[in-house]
Amino acid sequence: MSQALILPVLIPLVAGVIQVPWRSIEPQRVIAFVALAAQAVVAVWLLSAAASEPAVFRLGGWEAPHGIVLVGDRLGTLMLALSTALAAAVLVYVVVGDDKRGRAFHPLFQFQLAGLAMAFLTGDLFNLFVAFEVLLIASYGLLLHGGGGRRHRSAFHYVMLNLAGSLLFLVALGLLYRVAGTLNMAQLGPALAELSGTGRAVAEAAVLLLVAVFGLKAAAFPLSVWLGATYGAALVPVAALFAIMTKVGIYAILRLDTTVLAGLDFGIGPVLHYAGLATVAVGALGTLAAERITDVVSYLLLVSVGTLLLAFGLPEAAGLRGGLYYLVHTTLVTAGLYLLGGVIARQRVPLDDGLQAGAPLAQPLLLGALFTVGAVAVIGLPPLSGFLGKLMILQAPLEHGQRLLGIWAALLGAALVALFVLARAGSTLFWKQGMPSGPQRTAPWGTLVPPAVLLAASVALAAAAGPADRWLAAAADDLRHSEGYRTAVIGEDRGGQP
Amino acid sequence: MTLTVAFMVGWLTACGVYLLLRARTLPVILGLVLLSHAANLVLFLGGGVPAEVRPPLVGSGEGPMADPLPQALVLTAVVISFAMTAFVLILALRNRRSLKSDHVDGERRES
Amino acid sequence: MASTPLILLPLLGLLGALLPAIGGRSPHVSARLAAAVVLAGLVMAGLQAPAVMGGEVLVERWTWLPAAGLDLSLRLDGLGLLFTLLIQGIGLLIVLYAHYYLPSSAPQRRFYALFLLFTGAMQGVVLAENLLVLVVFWELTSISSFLLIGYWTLDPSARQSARLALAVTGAGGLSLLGGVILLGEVAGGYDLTTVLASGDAVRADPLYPWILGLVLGGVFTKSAQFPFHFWLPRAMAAPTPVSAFLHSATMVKAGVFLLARLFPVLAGTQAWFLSVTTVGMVTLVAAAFLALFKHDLKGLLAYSTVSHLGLITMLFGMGTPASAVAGVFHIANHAVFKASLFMAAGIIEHESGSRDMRQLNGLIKRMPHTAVLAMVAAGAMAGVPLLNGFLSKEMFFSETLQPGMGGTWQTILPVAATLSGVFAVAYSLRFIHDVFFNGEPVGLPREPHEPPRWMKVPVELLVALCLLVGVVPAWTVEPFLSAAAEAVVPGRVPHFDLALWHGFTLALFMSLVAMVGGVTLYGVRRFLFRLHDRYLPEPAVLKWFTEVELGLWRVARRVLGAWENGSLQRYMALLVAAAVALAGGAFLTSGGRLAGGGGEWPDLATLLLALVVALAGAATVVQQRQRIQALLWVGVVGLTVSLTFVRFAAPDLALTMLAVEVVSVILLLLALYFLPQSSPPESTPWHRGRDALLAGVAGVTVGGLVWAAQGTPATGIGRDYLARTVAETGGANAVNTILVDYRAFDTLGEITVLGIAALGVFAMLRGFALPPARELRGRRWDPDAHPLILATLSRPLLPLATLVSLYLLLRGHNAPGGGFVAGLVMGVALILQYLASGSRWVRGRLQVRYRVLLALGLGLAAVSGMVPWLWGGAFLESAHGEWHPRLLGDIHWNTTLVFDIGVYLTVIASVTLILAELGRLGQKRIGRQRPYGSTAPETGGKGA
Amino acid sequence: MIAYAGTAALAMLILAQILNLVRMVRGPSVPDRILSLDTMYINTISLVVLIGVLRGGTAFFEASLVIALIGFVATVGFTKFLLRGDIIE
Amino acid sequence: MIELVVSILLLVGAGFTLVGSLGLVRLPDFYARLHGPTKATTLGAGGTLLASVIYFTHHGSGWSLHELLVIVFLFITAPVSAHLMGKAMLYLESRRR
Amino acid sequence: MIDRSRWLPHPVFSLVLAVVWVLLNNSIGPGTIVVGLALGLVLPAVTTRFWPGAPAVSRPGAWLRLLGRLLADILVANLAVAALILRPRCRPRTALIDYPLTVRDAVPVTILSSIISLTPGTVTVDVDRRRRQLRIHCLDLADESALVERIHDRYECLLEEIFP
Ligand code: NA
Ligand code: NA
Repeated sequence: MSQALILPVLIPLVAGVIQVPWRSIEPQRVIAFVALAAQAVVAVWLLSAAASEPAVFRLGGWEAPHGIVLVGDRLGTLMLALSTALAAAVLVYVVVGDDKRGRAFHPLFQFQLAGLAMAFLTGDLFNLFVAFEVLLIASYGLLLHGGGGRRHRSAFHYVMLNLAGSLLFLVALGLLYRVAGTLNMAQLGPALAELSGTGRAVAEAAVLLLVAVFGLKAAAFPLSVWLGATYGAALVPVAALFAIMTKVGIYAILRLDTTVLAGLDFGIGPVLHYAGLATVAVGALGTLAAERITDVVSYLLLVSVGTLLLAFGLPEAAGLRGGLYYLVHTTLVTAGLYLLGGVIARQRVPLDDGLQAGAPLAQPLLLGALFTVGAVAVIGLPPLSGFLGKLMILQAPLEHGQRLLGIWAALLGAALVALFVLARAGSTLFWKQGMPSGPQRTAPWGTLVPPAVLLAASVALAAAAGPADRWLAAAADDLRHSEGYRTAVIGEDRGGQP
Repeated sequence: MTLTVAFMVGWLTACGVYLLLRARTLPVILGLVLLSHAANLVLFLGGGVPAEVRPPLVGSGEGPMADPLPQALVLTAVVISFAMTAFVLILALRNRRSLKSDHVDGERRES
Repeated sequence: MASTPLILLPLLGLLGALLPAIGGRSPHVSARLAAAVVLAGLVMAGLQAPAVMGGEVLVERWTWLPAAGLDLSLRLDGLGLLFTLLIQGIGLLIVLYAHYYLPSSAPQRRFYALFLLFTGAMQGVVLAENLLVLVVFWELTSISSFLLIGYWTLDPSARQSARLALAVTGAGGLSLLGGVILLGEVAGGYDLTTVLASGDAVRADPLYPWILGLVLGGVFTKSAQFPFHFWLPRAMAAPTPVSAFLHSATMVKAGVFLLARLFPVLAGTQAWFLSVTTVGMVTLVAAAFLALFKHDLKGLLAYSTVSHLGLITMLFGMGTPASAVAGVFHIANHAVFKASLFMAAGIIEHESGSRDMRQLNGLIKRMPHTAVLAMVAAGAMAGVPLLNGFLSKEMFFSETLQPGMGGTWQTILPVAATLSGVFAVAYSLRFIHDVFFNGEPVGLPREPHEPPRWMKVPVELLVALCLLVGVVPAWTVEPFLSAAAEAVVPGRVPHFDLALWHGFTLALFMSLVAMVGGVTLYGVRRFLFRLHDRYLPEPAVLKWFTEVELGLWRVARRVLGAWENGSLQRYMALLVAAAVALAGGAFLTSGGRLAGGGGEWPDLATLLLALVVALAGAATVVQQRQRIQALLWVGVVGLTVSLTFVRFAAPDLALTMLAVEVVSVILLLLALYFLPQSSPPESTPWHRGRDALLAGVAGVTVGGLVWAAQGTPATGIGRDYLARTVAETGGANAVNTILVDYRAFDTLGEITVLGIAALGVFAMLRGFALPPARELRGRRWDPDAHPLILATLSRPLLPLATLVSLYLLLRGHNAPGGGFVAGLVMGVALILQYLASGSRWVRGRLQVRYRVLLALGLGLAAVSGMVPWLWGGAFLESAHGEWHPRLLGDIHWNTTLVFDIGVYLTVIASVTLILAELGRLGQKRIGRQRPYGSTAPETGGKGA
Repeated sequence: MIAYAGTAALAMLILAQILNLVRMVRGPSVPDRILSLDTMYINTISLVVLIGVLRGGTAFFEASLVIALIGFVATVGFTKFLLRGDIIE
Repeated sequence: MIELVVSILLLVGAGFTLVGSLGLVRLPDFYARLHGPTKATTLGAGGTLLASVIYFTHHGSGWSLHELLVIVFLFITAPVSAHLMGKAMLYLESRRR
Repeated sequence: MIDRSRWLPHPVFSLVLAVVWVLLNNSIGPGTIVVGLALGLVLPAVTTRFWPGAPAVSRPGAWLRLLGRLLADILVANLAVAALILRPRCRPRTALIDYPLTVRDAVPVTILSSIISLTPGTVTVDVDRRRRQLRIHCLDLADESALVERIHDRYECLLEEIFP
């Protein structure tokens, strides 16, 4: 039933609204868990339903393009499920106590989820803008959670840049509407195809402006400058949730490139490629320079962003397919590593997650094992999901042979750097001792289970790589042949003419 | 006519960008305000700038009416811009306290 | 046929690793579990052996990731079997040995778990049918060996060596991955069956040099070939059982194993010969030479290992079937004698507390049994007849003499081989003489004696094997070797004779030279040691490595710090520049022309608006440092933009903008109280010029794009609403019906944003206090806090404004207005009360919790969208109609009004919450004095 | 006739706004500029109403109503800022 | 006739508005200039609004008196701003002294 | 018993609000009037806490006289001031004067000062309630005492009558 598409937006929205007036935290937590459980059920349902054909929900019963539609295709519902999984892990982690380190965590968290769901499901470009704003304003609040000067400075930079980015988004939408006459994503493609001359040039400019805006969200070079400081300053569970935030940008680029620009020769591929190369380079540099384990994770996140840009910038279908697999992998693993970093930090009290020799950890074997799994996954070493994803991306350019060298150099080089850095980090955190062991506190289960499950997801994703890839291949196929999406949204008879 | 409105937008953009590149929070926020005017105008101009046009109120007279969609979109954008401005302004106040300066990077002492 | 799946072999290790990890705290239990796992593997291999030796190649396949050509396919052929037996057999002995070697204080669970993990990985390497699977296990050996080498975690050199090993072998693994992907691409698949069958195609492919280079990158790093040999001696920081395993049968053998595996595909070209042989030869000679000078027992063995790996590499490099067979043979022989030598060295260290040959002397008297074992094994290493090492070394010598290499190679190879033989004899002799003879021990920590009985058993078994193979090769090793050779040189297995005596050949002569030369060299060792110490000091590899680590970190930090310098100005400039470059570039490159359409002249009003905007914008910029004036100018801009909306027929927009302007001014003024009243002049003219340039370019780009866009025909779908709105929604104000009907979802999102902003502001301001701006502190303010006229007149304005706001709310569907602007008017009216009478006064009279109101408004909007579900409608679906009550006349009702009321409440709550909370900020005291002297008590709205 | 008179009136109002702007530019004091902005707001009412009459529509009535009702709040804010610094006490 | 009245009112309103703004520019000191907006408020806006009342009453269906509300609101709010601006100047001058 | 002061605290104001509502809607339908009256009843009751002790208002005649005088003065004074501004050499005799108040309640004081500000040529710039005087700026002052007397006679007397 297509109405269910509204639920992922509505459930967290209503939950957040109900949470707002409560002063004490317990009822907020209960509401959060109930809402998330419902959200998970809906997400799984939508995910399974998307396998047949894109579900379309016309809000208010209004036909596209005059009304807003929500579209649950494979990609959208996948992103939804991914964000829900991440949210579940973060929620379990955060109720151990981090949610009390500031105000209004739970409503902001729910609103963030609502915004994410809206962004992943909407079929309208302006509605995507609104969704971005919802999730951004919530993220601003979450970013500040916990307080502190470092957090404030980086949050201010993050907010200002994103505000400027939002304005660019508006400019792009204005130009696009002016020349194409619609902002419905399914209709934009055919409308753009009709353009020529100056109209087409303006449209291309607008599309690239959108790429810049989404690139800012995704932290693509050179708009990656904010990520390290921002994520480094955020509270660990917030950073973990934000693993999906850069993916929103990636998602939007992907949506633009496939659903809107499918079949058009609006070449954003080269832009993505070069931005991807540079992003990987900066990410690798940042990993080398990091002084804290969460910073290492942040810059590895940047590397993964670059990797995705490289994959999606390829003309081959295999790039898309491998990129999607890698997208799922990196989101889960990065979040897991952030949370693990948080657990480690709690056991190294004066140093926290700083990469210096400290007192021995309370649970070295367990945390060490988790760290190893996470490191193997994130570096892209076999046999975990990171390797499989990178493998597919490495193979992808062989078909046409374009951009092969760059992609290989970037991916293999970044993996080497990550290997080098994480070996050093792990050796410092788990092996080196620079202080006598103090009073040792083992981590509560609530903080251990989320990273463990997220990292185990990498194992599961690797083990079930075949089925997962088949599903993602279908998703990639949908994206490359957007007729299905268009037909579902605006109907065959109208042939997509505005 | 179109050149005039394009000039308006471009000029506002230029002023906004210049302020956006300043070092203190308030001028930067003012730059954001100017830029949001520019962005709203661009969105608004998505409906074109016919010299003689009526408001999109059906049945209020004769003659061509303006495209209502960009107007509605700008309305939404205006509200969002306001919300964001309020938020970032108060964030700037918090920064001034925690970073002891109203510099955007919080580093230099205020004069 | 295979009775048990092959996959169990690697899985035994990989999953079996969990057994010792979770199996109890006792080291005994861990060790036994580990032994059981390895034994099971050995038994399984043994069961498969007859079939394989009968010429069968067992292949088995599980699909994994077909899209990448990655099937979990395994093969057991002769080569794999030989390696499996070595791995599992020696592995079992290592477990036994480690049980006695490891002190009880050592974390043994970790040891056995990692050991099994490593065994499983290595097993996977040798069984891989799919080359990608081989890479998978290959990297797993790197990871698990990293963890094993760093086993003594508190030892800095152990940690550093582990990292060094991982960095080198990990890099090699990535190189190998690249090579394998290319190889699979050229061969049309990754399965060895496919790859081995397409050797000619591969060698002819233009990608062949790349494939070869990348694969060899993996091989040479893993097998510690020059110039990547330096990690191996440092890996001796591992516990000796680990060294015994890693550097005999496993890990380093993975590299030469791969040479054997891909021999049929890659070998036989000039490039192969030149690269592999040369590298092998250099490694062989140099490492053998260096081994002589290591005073550390394990160091000597390590360099000897490197040298022997060079020997094997060289054999494969020569590219003939016979040399390949010799290579395989030497792999097995070296594994056996080197494992026993490492164990012997471990026993000596364990019992004496030292590995330094300058301390260790005359041990034959103290541990004669061990001494005999070590001496036999060392003899094998030196290539003494009747021991296994002799056989393969003879084959090696004779291979170097094969004709067909051409030219100088014919001389270089035998000379190098002989030279290496000389060194090998010398260092083997040193291992024997310097430890077990050569006088009395010097300053040993402990008085050495024989180890426990069972600790020697593994060594005894291995030494026995050396002898057996050395004496009766045909009965022991030959079947395995032929099976393995069949896998390496399929169909071309040369006749090889494992007899001890081939007659007086040139090879025998070379052996003799080696023996004599080696003894002689050892005789003049003191002189050589002095020369070595003077001219070839031990390179401080670990120090360099840590310095490289540190240096990389420093450089990276500096470069990153220069790029991400924490300056918002830089970041903003980047954002603007990127956007401008992308958009402008796209426009120009795709042939856009700046021709903004019709020659319609602007009317007076439009010109004026543009003029005012230009002036006010410029003034804002020019006066930005005097902030109150900048605010005034921004107010002018806002007013002018509102008027622009009036000019272009957007009443709703104009209305809303005007109200928002008022709220924004109040907001900015509230904030300005806490901010400096002026900005310091801190940017240089150069900066300002750069910013102005960027701003100008941005302005030209946006303006230009707008102008160009205006030249195209306007075809927006928006005008459709005009024709439909009345019929479909009952509303005549198309803007409003879009907001509450057609695109109500946007509006829902928009008020959510507003609500979240208010909530965020609330969260930020709670418990937050801020002193006023420095310039304003201590200023003598006007004593009249709440001017009478303002206070008196603002109060009746509240009900009047309420009336107006309700009017705007109710009429919005048909005339300019609607929930948003209505809420703003109401909010401003409330804020006016705060301005006029103070927040204390208002709070005393207005018992509204804005957060609750906010939740109510948002909730109402959301719930009103859900109501249509009751009759099966869609979310946010609306209904409308006429109602004709008797007295009141026609009433047009519309369910969207409920939604709009939600918007209305949300806006009121948010705006008031934000401004009122900010307004209270000034009343929170942080120990500041009364702001306006002590006069005027009657106006004390403040303080009190 | 209304069209002519209206156009003339429009020109006069535009001129008036320009004059307000002149004061805004010249200042010299902050109250002068506040006064200028305040006058602009009030003149805007006339402008909006005039446009309504010229275009024959009442679409901008609400705008003039809202300026008349709450436009002065901005002026209140500015002046209270000068008088008290903290405009909500 | 109606047209004439409307036209005259429009011109009178605009005229007084213009005079008010002229005063804003021409008058020598702040307090003097403060009188300008009251001109715009009273006869300026009043004239225009009255014109609108008459125009729409004549052209529309029935009485259109809601413009009177604008006048009323202006009469309530304009003196407040004028008063506060004067007060602000007074205060600034007292502080400067 | 119904407590009238609670349910209908300001009957006149309620009526005013109803009229304003009708004016806003620009139509005199029965529905509009009913809603207007309802709002007129509800809004003062809801907002009554915002104006405690608002004086009772009576004497509609005095009110009308006040309004008439005000409108007439505005017309006349506007012309005078316009002439002043348009004079080629613009040198008015500006002055700040203190006006002694006789009314004391907040509401009449406010109304008086508003009237003073609304009539061109004079602006109330300050209210000094302790010394019970208004500070008035005059654009072109000929005779201070005459002005004070005029304001008192034309407006303040009526206000005293309305707010006894
Ligand atoms: Na006056
Ligand atoms: Na006056």
